[in-house]
Amino acid sequence: MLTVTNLCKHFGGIRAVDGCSFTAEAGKITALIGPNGAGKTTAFNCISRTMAPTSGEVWLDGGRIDHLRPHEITAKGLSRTFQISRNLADMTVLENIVCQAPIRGWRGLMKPAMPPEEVAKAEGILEFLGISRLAHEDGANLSYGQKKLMDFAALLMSDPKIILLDEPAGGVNPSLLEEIIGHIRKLNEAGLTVLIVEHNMDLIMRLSHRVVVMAQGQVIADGPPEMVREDPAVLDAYLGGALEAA
Amino acid sequence: MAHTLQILILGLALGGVFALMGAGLSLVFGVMRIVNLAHPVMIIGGAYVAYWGFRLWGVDPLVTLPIAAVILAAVGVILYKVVFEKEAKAATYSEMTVLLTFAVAMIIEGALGTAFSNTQRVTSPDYATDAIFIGDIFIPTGQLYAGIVSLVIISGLALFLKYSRFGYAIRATTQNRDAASLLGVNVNLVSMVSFAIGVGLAGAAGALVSFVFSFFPAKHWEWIAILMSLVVLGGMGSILGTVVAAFLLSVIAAFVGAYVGATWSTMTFFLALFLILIVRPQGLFGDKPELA
Amino acid sequence: MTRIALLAAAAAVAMTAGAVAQEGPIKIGASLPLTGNFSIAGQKHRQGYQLCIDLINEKGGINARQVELIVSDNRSDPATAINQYERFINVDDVDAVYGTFSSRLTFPVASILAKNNMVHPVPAGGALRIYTQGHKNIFYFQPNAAEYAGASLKEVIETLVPADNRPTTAAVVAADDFFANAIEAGLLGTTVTDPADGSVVADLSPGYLEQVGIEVVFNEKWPEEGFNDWLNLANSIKQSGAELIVGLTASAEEAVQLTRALKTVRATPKLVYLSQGTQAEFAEGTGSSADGILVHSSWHIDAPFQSVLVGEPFGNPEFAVAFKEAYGEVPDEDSAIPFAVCQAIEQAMTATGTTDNAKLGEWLSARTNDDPVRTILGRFAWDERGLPVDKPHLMTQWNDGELQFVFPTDEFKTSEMSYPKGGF
Amino acid sequence: MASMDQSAVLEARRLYNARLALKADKTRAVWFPIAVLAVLLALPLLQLTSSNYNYVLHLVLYTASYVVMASGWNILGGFAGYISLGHNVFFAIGGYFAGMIYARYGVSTIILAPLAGLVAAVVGYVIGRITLKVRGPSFIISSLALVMIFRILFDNWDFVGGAAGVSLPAIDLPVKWAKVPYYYAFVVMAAVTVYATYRIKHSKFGLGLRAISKDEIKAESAGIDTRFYKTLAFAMSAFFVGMAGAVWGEYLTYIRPNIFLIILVSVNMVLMCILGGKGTIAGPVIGAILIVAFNEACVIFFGGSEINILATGLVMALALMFFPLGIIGSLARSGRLPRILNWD
Amino acid sequence: MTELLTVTGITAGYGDGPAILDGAHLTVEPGKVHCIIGPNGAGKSTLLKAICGMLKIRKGEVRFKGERLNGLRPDQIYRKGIVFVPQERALFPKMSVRENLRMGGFIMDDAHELDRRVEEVMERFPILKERAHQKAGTMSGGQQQTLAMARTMIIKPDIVMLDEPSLGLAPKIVKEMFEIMAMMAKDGITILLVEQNALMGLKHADWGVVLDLGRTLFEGPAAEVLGDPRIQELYLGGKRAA
Repeated sequence: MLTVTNLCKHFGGIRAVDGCSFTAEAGKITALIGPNGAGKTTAFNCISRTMAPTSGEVWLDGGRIDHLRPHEITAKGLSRTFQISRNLADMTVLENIVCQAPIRGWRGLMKPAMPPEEVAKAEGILEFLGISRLAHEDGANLSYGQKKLMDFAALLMSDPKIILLDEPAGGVNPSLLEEIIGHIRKLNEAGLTVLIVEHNMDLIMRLSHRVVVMAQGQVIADGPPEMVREDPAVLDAYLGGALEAA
Repeated sequence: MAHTLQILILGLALGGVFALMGAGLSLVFGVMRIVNLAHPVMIIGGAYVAYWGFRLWGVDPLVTLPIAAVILAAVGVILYKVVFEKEAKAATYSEMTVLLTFAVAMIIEGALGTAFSNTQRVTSPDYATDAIFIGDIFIPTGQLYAGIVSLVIISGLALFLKYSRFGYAIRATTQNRDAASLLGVNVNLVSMVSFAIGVGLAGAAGALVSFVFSFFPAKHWEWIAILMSLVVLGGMGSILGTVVAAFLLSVIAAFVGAYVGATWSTMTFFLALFLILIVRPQGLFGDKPELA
Repeated sequence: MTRIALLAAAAAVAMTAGAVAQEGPIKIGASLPLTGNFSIAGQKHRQGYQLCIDLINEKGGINARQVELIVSDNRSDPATAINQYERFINVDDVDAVYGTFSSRLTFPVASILAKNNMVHPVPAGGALRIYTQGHKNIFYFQPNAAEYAGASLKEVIETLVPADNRPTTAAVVAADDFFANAIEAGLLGTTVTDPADGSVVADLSPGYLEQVGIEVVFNEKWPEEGFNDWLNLANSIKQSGAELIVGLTASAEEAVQLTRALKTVRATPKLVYLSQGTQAEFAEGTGSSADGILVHSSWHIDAPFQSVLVGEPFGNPEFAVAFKEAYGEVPDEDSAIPFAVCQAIEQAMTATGTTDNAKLGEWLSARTNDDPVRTILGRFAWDERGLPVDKPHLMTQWNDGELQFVFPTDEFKTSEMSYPKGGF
Repeated sequence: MASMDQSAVLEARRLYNARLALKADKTRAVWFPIAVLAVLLALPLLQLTSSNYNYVLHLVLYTASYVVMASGWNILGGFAGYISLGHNVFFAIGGYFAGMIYARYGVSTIILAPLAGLVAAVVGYVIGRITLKVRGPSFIISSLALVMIFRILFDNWDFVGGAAGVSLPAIDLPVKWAKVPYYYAFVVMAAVTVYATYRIKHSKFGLGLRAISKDEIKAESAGIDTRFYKTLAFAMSAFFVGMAGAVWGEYLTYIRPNIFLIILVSVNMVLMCILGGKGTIAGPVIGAILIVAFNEACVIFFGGSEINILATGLVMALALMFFPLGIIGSLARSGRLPRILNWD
Repeated sequence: MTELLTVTGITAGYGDGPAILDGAHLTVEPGKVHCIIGPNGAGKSTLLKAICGMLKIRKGEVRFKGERLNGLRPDQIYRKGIVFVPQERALFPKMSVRENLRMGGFIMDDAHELDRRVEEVMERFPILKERAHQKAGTMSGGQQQTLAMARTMIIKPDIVMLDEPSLGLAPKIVKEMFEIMAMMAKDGITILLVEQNALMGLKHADWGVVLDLGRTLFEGPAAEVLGDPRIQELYLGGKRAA
């Protein structure tokens, strides 16, 4: 579904991503892990084109997308969240979400901002995530965790085929984490492809079908979670010994 | 050939003055992220101090320079206390301060105009209209002195920023305001003092301007974009960059003025400003913009 | 929006009030650039107008009515100037208006005043195009139009400069300003066109300089705002080796800058002519470098013009005295011209016994050189365009810190013109 | 998508939202702006009386011209959050385009206005493509540079009379009625502009602009073509400002660079929006009325002088410091916005 | 028992916004590691910011060694010996590692002493010595966090407050962070830790504090907090964690 080949991103002399290749299979949850500075988020940014890659290719559904602009990529069915939740202040949760509804052509542009069918759909999503009581709240007033959920909701509004989640568990307390894990799983079961960057090994081990490990901008291991966690290179570079803490 | 050399000298001569005019602007932007559109009108304020000193008591503008700097620095302190201290926490801080300094510029212009009328002024110490001739080539002494004084002041400032403890605090505040505060730096004081220094530099520059250009309160509009071009080309906040940009653009403008036409020489600054913002927003010496 | 309604109501009240107070003072409005680029000239214009009105009131007013001058500041902005004349006419209900300063403000004001059938006396606004638009009742109060100003320079060179030592080359530098451009057009002999439709307003070829056999070796223009590169310009002038330097500056300040720069580069022309520089500020800013510089003028303090104020003789020297008394300064032409404007309107009102602008206009248009308006600028009579007939410029020269009167030589006692200028 | 078929719940939600929407509609007094417009359209009838109301018409017209410009500016500055201090460039482009055609061919600028707006919009689109790459203070500065550049260009363009400009023939109507065509032109343009900004704000496009003003990266990854949106917003706001410029030139009977390209014109646009409420519909209107009234008061009380500039600066500073959201914005936030001013 | 720092019933929030902290209590005893846990939005970070002076305290008071801290600026509080390491780590990206460390001792008047301590700290953290001249902004997240924590030791403070030192770090680095923390505790520095990974945080702490809805719900020995089934259910991710 999503294939990344030989992706490179250099900042001046620093090679943040240095020839990284991996695939996220359709209908599966793929996790991208690695030590800090391994280039995971940079790779993420290059895939969603928030940053321009220095070289390399990104293919989605057989089409090349590394030359597209972010909104075009979103229109092709790839949506992402941000490590630090980005939401639009002074706009209600509903507006925040409807904002992400796809728009077609000039006529779409001048359509009413909040058409009933889209509002209904957004409410359906909020219902699904169990936060419909927040619909008319200002996006800025949400708590950290609620913002993460709102990010999710907005993501779903664009009818994505694949979603990229950047540290969905970062800074999230354990009970909310359980909730998020549940949502991701449910969405995946409904057929959504997921690519995830995360440090929480617990979440990774429980959710992902496949784990890609990055270090120093390159992929050092790629395989099912059980296999990766035994890989000595991974243990050394990333986990720092046996997996007991999580 | 001699002609070309002469134009080069004239360009450099103007550059020295522009350097000091832009230095304070750059410092204030660096430390406080304030694009101080009122900087040029403050320069004019400094020029008035020099003018009245010269007119009433015949004091040389170079002697009034420190007084102008101190008076303007005091204005800076007041302005900081009244206007900018509160704004530091606003979400749209940088845009807000641009508009606010714009308003301040209008207020100061109005006040200066009410007090001194919009008559053009200039101080005329003897050296202002003299020149050192080397064969056919001349170096205007007014600009020469102004340039030397300007470079001395800027070097002093650079040394202060690099080696003094307060300069250390200023650099820390520039890079990470919260962090500096959490490590025992009184960032409000640092901001206030550096704002005062910046405005004080405007005062000092004003004393030089008083005999190099003629001035009147409304003249500052003409300088805003010129000074901005120096600061932006130099990389916002880099004083060294501002100095280099001042010399570079003044020389280019001098050549444009001589070979293309005098009406086009100021265009150099505006076009440079525009192009740099678009092509290399971080300027010559600025860092790359933060990553997304 | 309710604000508008309130304003409307207030304005309506103001207007009815104006209508009732018919027998109050004669109200005259003048919008002047008291701030902005033209502020110096604007301030002096106000002094000239005000002095004249005060003297009139001292002498019992016009037709036994006191005169009230309403001045407002247009910030050198055309839109504001128009707005303010509209206000004078419609809200303040003035009986007459005085013109504003500079061509660029006069241009739009002329249309508005013509539309409202007001007499438009122009103290400063010399561009030919203002007078070729077909406005009635517009009267210019300076010697001829700007385009013809250079004729005086030509005559000076022909009559006062020894034929064997005349300058043969000239550098002409000018501000990108209406007035300066117009004089330049006359000197260089350009065809003046109206950019509105490309039509020819006047063909001035071959130009006054060419007529006296002077070749233009350097010609440059600088922008009206934001120009700092005077030394570069002065250096280019010097490098051109021109013997005559013509500096058509838009203001006294630019004249100061140019003169200082010429001094710095040690230019040594035979003759220097500036379009501005009779003002005290010029002397203050340039000091002894001003010596020998020719400046044209509409007025001079020593010109023994005889004029009339409220039916009594009032000479130019008396004006200088009265001005000095009122403001503590020696007047210059920027105050004298508006004073003359005020005199002319007063004479028209006195002669016609009314403030009806149509009648005033008729009376002014009917003036001839034998039966002129008599002002401290001398006699005035106008052609059908509104330009004065037979009115050459005065040429003055700075010598030893004093502005001396050197041309025309036939009318009054003049000082000897110093020549050549040499260094600054 | 999963669990999207809970139709009963959704139906209930829909009803609830319809109720909310209805409530929002009720708090809006549509009749008020329409009534104001009607009064303004009838105002020239005053000229049928024996007095002359030219100055009143002038003030309304002047205010309306600024409503057009400030509302136009609002599309870019208020909705998309890009503060431009250089919008008078489009004022000049509109003025020159229509003015020159009027001068050469006698076609009324009132007819030409939409075309002039279009020209301004095209130029705006091109400039926007370049300058909208930067934001925040850099954008503001670039807009200042733009004014300077255009000023020099127009000053040196001989075809349009250079710095001296071009004087235009005055309309051939008696004094009492000479203002009326321009009066209607500006009032109608103001009404159209206000309505257009209303429509924009409530469209997908407007929602996208709001998203851009809050977080551009987020907006882009939400599928909004930010570059296109911003440039389009830039072009649209240039369109309205250009239209105002077109008619303004003929009204003044004079076009000249320093009528259009002085900083005070764009400052006024910005100030009106900020004072009234950036990003609101009624804000620029209220701002324009207040600033024009304020200037008028300055002329009356101070006779107009440097104090004017001081006072304008002071108003701007105070507005920024104490009402950063503007009058409409601040009232709306505290829930005290009178119904008649809720045009959003 | 002698308290080093006491927080009594403080209310605080951002700007004019709603109160995030609504009567929170806290007692800090010298030499111990305190861990504050609670759900997102409970006010944990806000509490640390209020203590260090970054936020205005609306009600209640903070006392340090008996002295009232309310209304002091962050720089004044730093001089008292309370150091705060925020989530963003508070580094100077364009300064070198050494300069960053020196900034830690900005308040020290004795330059030689400062140099000595910088050397001392660099001896203890070889990675920092190795990269003494590297710009802080170019280091990896883990190295930055190490630098931020090491820097606190320059002035030998009484209290170090750490806001989620493990955030965004790889498991291996997280372990290192807790090791550094233990080292600091051994030096006698009192630690106040906010940790989202409550289980791990409590394991390394002596004292646990549960904060929710801006209030202190529970304070007690860390083991006790860990063992409490209600707390497990609510804040530690339920049965799984147990």
